[in-house]
Amino acid sequence: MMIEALVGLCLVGALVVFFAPDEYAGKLAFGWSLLPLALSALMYLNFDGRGNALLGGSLAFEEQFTWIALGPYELTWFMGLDGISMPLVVLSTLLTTLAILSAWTPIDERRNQFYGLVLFLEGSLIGVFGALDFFVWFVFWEAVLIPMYFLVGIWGGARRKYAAIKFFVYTNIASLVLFIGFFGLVFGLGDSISSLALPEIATALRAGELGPLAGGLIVPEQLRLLAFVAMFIGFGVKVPIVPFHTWLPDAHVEAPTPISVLLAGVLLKMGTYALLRFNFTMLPETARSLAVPIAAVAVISVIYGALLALGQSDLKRIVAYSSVSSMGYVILGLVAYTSYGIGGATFQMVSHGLISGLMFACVGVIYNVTHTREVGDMAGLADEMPLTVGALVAGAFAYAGLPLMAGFAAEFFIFVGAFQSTVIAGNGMAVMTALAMFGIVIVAGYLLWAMQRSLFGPFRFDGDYEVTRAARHDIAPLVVLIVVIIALGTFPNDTFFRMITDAVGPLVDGATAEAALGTGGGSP
Amino acid sequence: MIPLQQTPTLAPDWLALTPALLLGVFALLLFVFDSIDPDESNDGLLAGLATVGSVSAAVVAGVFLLLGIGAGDGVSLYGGQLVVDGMALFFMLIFTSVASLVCLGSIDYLEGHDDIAGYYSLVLLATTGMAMMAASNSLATIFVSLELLSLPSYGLVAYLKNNKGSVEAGMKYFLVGALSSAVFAYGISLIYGVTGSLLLSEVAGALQGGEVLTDLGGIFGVGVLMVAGGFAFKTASVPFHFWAPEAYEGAPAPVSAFLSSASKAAGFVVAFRVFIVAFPIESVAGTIDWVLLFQVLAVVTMTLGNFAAATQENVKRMLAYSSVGHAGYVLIGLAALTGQGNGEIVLGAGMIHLLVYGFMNTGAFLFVALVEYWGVGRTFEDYNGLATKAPIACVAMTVFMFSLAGLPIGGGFLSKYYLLAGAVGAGVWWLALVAAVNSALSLFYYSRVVKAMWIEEPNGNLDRIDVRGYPTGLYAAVVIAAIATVVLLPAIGIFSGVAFEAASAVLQIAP
Amino acid sequence: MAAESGVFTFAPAIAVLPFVSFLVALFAGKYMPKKGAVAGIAATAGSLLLSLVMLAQVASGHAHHMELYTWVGGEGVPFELTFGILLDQLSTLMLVIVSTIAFLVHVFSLGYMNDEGETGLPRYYAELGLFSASMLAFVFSDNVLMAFMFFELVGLCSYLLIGFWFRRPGPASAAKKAFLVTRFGDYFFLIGVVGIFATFGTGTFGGPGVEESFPELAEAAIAGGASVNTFFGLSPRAWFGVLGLLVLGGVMGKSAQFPFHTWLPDAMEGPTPVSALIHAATMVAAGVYLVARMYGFYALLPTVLAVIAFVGGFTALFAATMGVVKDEIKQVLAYSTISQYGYIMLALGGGGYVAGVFHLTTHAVFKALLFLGAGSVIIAMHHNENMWDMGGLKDRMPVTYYAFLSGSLALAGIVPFSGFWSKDEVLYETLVHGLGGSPLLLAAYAMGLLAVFFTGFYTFRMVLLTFHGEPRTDLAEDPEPVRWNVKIPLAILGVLAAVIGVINLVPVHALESSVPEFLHDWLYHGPEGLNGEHYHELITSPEFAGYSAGAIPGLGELGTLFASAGLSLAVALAGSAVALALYRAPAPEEHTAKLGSLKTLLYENYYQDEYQVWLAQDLTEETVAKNAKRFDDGVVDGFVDRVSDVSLVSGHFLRRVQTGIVSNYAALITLGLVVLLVAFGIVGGWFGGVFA
Amino acid sequence: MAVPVQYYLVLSAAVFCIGLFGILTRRNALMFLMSVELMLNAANINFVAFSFQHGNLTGQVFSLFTMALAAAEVAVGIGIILVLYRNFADVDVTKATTLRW
Repeated sequence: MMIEALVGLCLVGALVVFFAPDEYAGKLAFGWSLLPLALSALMYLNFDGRGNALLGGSLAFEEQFTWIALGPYELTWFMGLDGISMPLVVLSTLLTTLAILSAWTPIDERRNQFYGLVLFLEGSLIGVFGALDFFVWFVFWEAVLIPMYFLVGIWGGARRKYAAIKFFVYTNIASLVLFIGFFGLVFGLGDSISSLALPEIATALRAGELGPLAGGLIVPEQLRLLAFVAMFIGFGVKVPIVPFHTWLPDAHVEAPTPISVLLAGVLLKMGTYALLRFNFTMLPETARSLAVPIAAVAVISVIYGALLALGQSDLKRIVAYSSVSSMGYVILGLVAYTSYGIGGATFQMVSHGLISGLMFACVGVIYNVTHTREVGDMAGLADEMPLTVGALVAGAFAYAGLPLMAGFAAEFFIFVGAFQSTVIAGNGMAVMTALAMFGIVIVAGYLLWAMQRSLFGPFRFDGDYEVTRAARHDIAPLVVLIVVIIALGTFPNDTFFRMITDAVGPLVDGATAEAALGTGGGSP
Repeated sequence: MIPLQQTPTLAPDWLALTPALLLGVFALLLFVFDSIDPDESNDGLLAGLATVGSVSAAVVAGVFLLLGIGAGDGVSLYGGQLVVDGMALFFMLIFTSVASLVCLGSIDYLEGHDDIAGYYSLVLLATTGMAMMAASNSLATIFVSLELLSLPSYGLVAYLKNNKGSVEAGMKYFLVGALSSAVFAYGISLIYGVTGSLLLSEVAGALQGGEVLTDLGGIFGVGVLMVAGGFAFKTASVPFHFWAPEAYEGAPAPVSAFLSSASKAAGFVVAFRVFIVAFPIESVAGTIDWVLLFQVLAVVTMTLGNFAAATQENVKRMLAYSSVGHAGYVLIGLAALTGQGNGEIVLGAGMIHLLVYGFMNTGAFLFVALVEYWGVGRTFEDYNGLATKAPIACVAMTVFMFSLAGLPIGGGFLSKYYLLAGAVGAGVWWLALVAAVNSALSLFYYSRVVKAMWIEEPNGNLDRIDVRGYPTGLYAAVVIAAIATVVLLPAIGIFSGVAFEAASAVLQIAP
Repeated sequence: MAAESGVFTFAPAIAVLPFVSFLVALFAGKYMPKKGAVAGIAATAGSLLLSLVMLAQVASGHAHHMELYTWVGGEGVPFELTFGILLDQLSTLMLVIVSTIAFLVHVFSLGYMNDEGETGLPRYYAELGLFSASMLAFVFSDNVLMAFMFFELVGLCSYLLIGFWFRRPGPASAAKKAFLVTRFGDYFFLIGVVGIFATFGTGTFGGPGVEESFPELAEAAIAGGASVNTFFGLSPRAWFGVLGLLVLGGVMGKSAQFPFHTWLPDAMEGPTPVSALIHAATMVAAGVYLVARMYGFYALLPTVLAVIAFVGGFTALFAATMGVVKDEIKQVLAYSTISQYGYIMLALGGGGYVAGVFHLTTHAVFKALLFLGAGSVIIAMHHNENMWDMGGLKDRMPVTYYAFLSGSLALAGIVPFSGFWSKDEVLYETLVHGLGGSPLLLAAYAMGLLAVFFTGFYTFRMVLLTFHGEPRTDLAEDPEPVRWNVKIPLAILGVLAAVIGVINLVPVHALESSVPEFLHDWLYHGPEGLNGEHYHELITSPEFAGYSAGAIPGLGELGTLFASAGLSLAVALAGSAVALALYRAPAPEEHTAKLGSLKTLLYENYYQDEYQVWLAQDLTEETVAKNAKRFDDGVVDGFVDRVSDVSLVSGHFLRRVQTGIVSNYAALITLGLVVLLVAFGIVGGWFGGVFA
Repeated sequence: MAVPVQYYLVLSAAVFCIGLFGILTRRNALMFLMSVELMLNAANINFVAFSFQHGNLTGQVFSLFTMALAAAEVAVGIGIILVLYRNFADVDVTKATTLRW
């Protein structure tokens, strides 16, 4: 019942805070959010899962009972964690707590509603990562949209209404598409499954149980392809992959900073997590056969996203687009089908969550003071707010893949894994990897460019606010994040990577043994 | 919910009709009361009486349903003219619960109107008609009970005699309704001509083998299309939907709720029964492929409804169009009976959607009634900042809107996705995709209401709320509807089981 | 080995101590006397001591390798990524050099920063400490991944220290440029690292107790003794060549080799001690050190060696010419640094492993010295760096002058100063291997030799303008005195610069074999697979690099040796002489005008920065990125918005169907019904047999 | 039998179409109502004819239902037309167009 307790804590907290008096809401929410954080930490320490949740691994904190009988299929309440989902749960709880802390300064109206929604969001996110039955998962997956809509729409910036509705409808369409794709598979499986539990479906699909749909109207091959594409697009919107990314900058820029932190930190990971769980776990053959386009999409996302970031002048937009770029690496790692590739992709989910969270938090702190995010409106902030700027520099270098920080670890794993991958004949993946790696140059480019213009040089600020140092509770989250990032980068194995690779193993071993053995190569 | 092993039988069979009978009795009771004491002093009593009547009927229907009375082939009455099976009870439950909410909500809405008794008795009579429709197993009973529903409805829509909108709406509803019933009757006559019977089972029997269709196929086809037209009118489906936007907008809001939820469901239950039982697709496909027909109707209906709703300024009219759109969704229940996939999923999904819809849509219209009661205004702009004044009601409305849009905050989520899944399972991807696009669009316009209530700033028209205060009855109705909607998300299992049982029973599929 | 590994257990402390000082300075610096300098000095002193101990241990024949911890491992992954320490002849030597100079620079900083009352000193010493830690860790890395990591970290420190005076636009921009240019090189380096792991499954350099290292695997693979997975169907040799070149990218970036040299002159915006430590002696050396570290790999690849040599030779000449016309003292030194690292590359490419390391050592000493000397001058001149405002400082700051002079003689390569011996050996090695049948090497040698002339010239031009003649400004008349903490490091380094050459007196050894070649012997007795002897075999074996030593016709080996030495010395003297002739006057005037248009070309550094800035700024940022943005906002996002517009507009039209006139409704209903009737009638074929 | 059933069918169809025509052309609510009656009667013709042909009474009984129902419909209809007149001072069905789009 641990996961249930976790979700329950958040939802109850949401209610409590929602009806709490406005002035105490912030502190109450922060205090309350420590509970799930502590619980998740406890779970992390007692984590005893082995193998992959969908491929017959033994789950941690498993819980399953029948919920609804949907005609021939049983919907079960099925929760459990494996090495892939555990880190993401920890990520969610940690980032939520920090986001709440960083919201104290900027959020000054309808606080109780704000923090209530944030806790509701946290509960839904944990549900997404914990659920192992399709419908349960899907309920949480969609439930995430509701608080986001309000959080962006009510507390956002000037164009918040546009951004909120765009995010809302865009991602909703995606959900519908992926739902249709997935149910194509379900009905294609016919009687070979009796419930919508993801492990059962994954096993059946990998066992080749897929039959034709609608009396031969659609043969299994087409069905696989259609379903894969539908789900890829559906999840890709959340990730987001180019060209389905345009909701992201708007949502990020308009959202209040704490929400940007959660949006970039956790919500994007829902997409990649789902891609891993569904597309790449359930339909490996299809994924391999589509390796070239997928890898191409990844590379394009990396380079194109980075170039877009280079073209921006709004600090938040820069970070937003760089998320597109970083998520491209994840896709690249996933399609590699090597333990370093997929493991690195999962590790990147966590590390990018922390790093982008840090970046947004820093930008937010600056915005609280200057009320602007335009690079051109300020210069030489380093003098006025040294701690914030220090954190921002640290975050920027973490983003740029500085060794001994989480970003480098994740990206290096992905590169190694992708480079040696054999999913594309003739070492095509090596070329793709080399191309994608150029992102690390561009990312350094635009981040250093922005920092030089806005943080360094003689102090100048066009705006009628007094630039003062940030409050302690604004700095605290930054410090925590930096510490965690360095810890993950220095000890990846002992923190998350071992459990990740353990969960990823079954995915790749069956897939390409020789690639996993590090001997996957082109020339005979 | 797993039905009991051996279905309990009732001493006299006709007791199975208790819900309908209760409704009728209470309707007459209202007349009696009113004739005994025709002054308006006891509105509350009348309203209470009506509410008690519908609630008791609801309770009975629910109990019967959960007891599994009439599970399987159902209790057949009067030589098969009526049959009380799972589907019938399921829909009776929908009608009666909607009626209960409407009665409850009407107490405050009708403050200071005369002839309250007439209103409530009409509501109850209409509900009786619906109940009978749910149980009808012969074109004759269907026709009669359908009219028993229609005629009171006309009256209800035009109930506000001095309100131009209400009267105009009543006029349009009536005229279109009269036309449709004429078409319907003519269609029945043709089918009778071809098959020589009005009993659904016998009609099906006459069609067996299909030699009648070889030479009379044309007549039969025309008949089927006309009958379909009659149902299209009740369910507000294209092309017989034209009355709906006006009627829902012009009618008193509780009546709009009643019509858009219950009356629509009533249309669907007969459509389900007639087309599945009387015109088995495998024997009539060659002559008239009504699955294809409903596929066309579904696409057109949902598209027209949603797209027209997207650009409305008036919340009530937006809901009216969206109700047309939902008719389109439920039509998938018939449109996906391609024989491939498993029919009971789509059909059951349609039934479940109507159940949930009964609560969320009724709730939404009742919220509109609440706003009309306050006299705040009808456009989206008038709703601005409503949450600051009436947070609880606005939370409820948010639940309705998001549930209608298919977000997992209410049962609407599950039922809508059941429908999509069913469509996919039946191999009509394109239908599911159209539904998906529409659903996304609907999210846009539903969230406009939410946006107005929560995000926009009030524009100074809300102080009227303080003038009229917070009406207990309406609030109760809205809140109950909201709770029911939310509870139906986790608790849908209670009904989904029954629904799938009933659907498979109707489809003659061994459960 | 267990016996004395007791001492080695302290090896990590070499890097940990400065790291601790980093933390101390960062968090407690502002409460401490000297703002954290003390911690830094103590830490680097400790590192120096430990390094010396390690050196002694290794000298006693115990090279050592130890695993620190597993970064990534377990059964989940195909191969482990670990951190480890490799202490052999090369690394211990480098450790000593780095820690020595770090120590001296810390001391010097007391004078340069504290006494000048700079602000932000805790930050300064923290960054200095972090740099020392990273650099030392880089030096004793036992595998290429760990090396890369600390390679990047020193890059970070360089960025931070160049931008130390971030309030001025200059340093901020220079820091960015330095990081980006090196990052560009590191991009290739990283691909190389990834490739090495993907190819060999390991990245260890080797060392005692290491069962498989990638240089050995590569050697075996080319020899056909082992199978590794090469890519793109290339032969092992070709594929290794690709890998070698990729890694070389990082080397050229860090060691400021053409065309990645442009960042180094700008880096002079940083405080002078930083320039001395990072941008002269140590960090810039990291690149060439890496080549030496994995020389067992490069020695297998003649083409790559040739490229290294040629790039080195060209850079040496190219940079030297630019140094000729510069007016700021630090600029001259910057270009000379680039040029000198060109020599080291030349040596390594030319098969002169020992020569390369030798010049690396001597250069570290005398270039650090020169920078510190320049620093002392800059203190005296109140941070005016223009040599034309100086003059006559000789008598006013004698310590600085004589130390600086010693360094200059070394730089110019005048016998017997250290620079002479090392540079001579560099050129000699290249020459003989060139004569052995490699015209490319000969060309590189020629360029190197020509560069010697310019080196001599700009060195003495610098000395003369700075210290000789009459003071040309009031500042020079009465410079600010410098204190012990400046003089002591200068003195130490001054002596070293003069005598350090003794560690490898090749020509003398050739004459009198009793005079040992310490460095040569030292490097030749490294551990299995990591020693000069092994490298020499590889270099000379036809199976691999296939170099062979030739000699100038008719002179023989010894003759060639002395011919080369004499030649380089003569050229150096010539260059110096020209400088003396031109600038000896009490009030020398600029002769650059004589160069005509060539002058501008040199002043503008051959327009190297221009095209690189154009690439980065005008092309990538202004053109590509901005257009990408336009495309994204207009097309990609525009499409999304259009879709919503279209649906809303169509909604508007659909509304209009509802005219409000009930007759129209009736008509439309009828129409719809009729349409359906006709359509399904045709489908169902009713019109066939209705009234049959 | 004397008159083949097809003729009745044709007759009823004709009557139905006349009614429909009336609905489409007449604007007066009462005429509208009468046209509907025509259409219902067309249905009745069918029922009676078919019941005669099939030899069972179902159709005839149904036609009685229809008539009764028609009467009820007219009653309600007249009522609505009455209030329509009260509010719009006209029984022209095309005049009341306050609700549209």
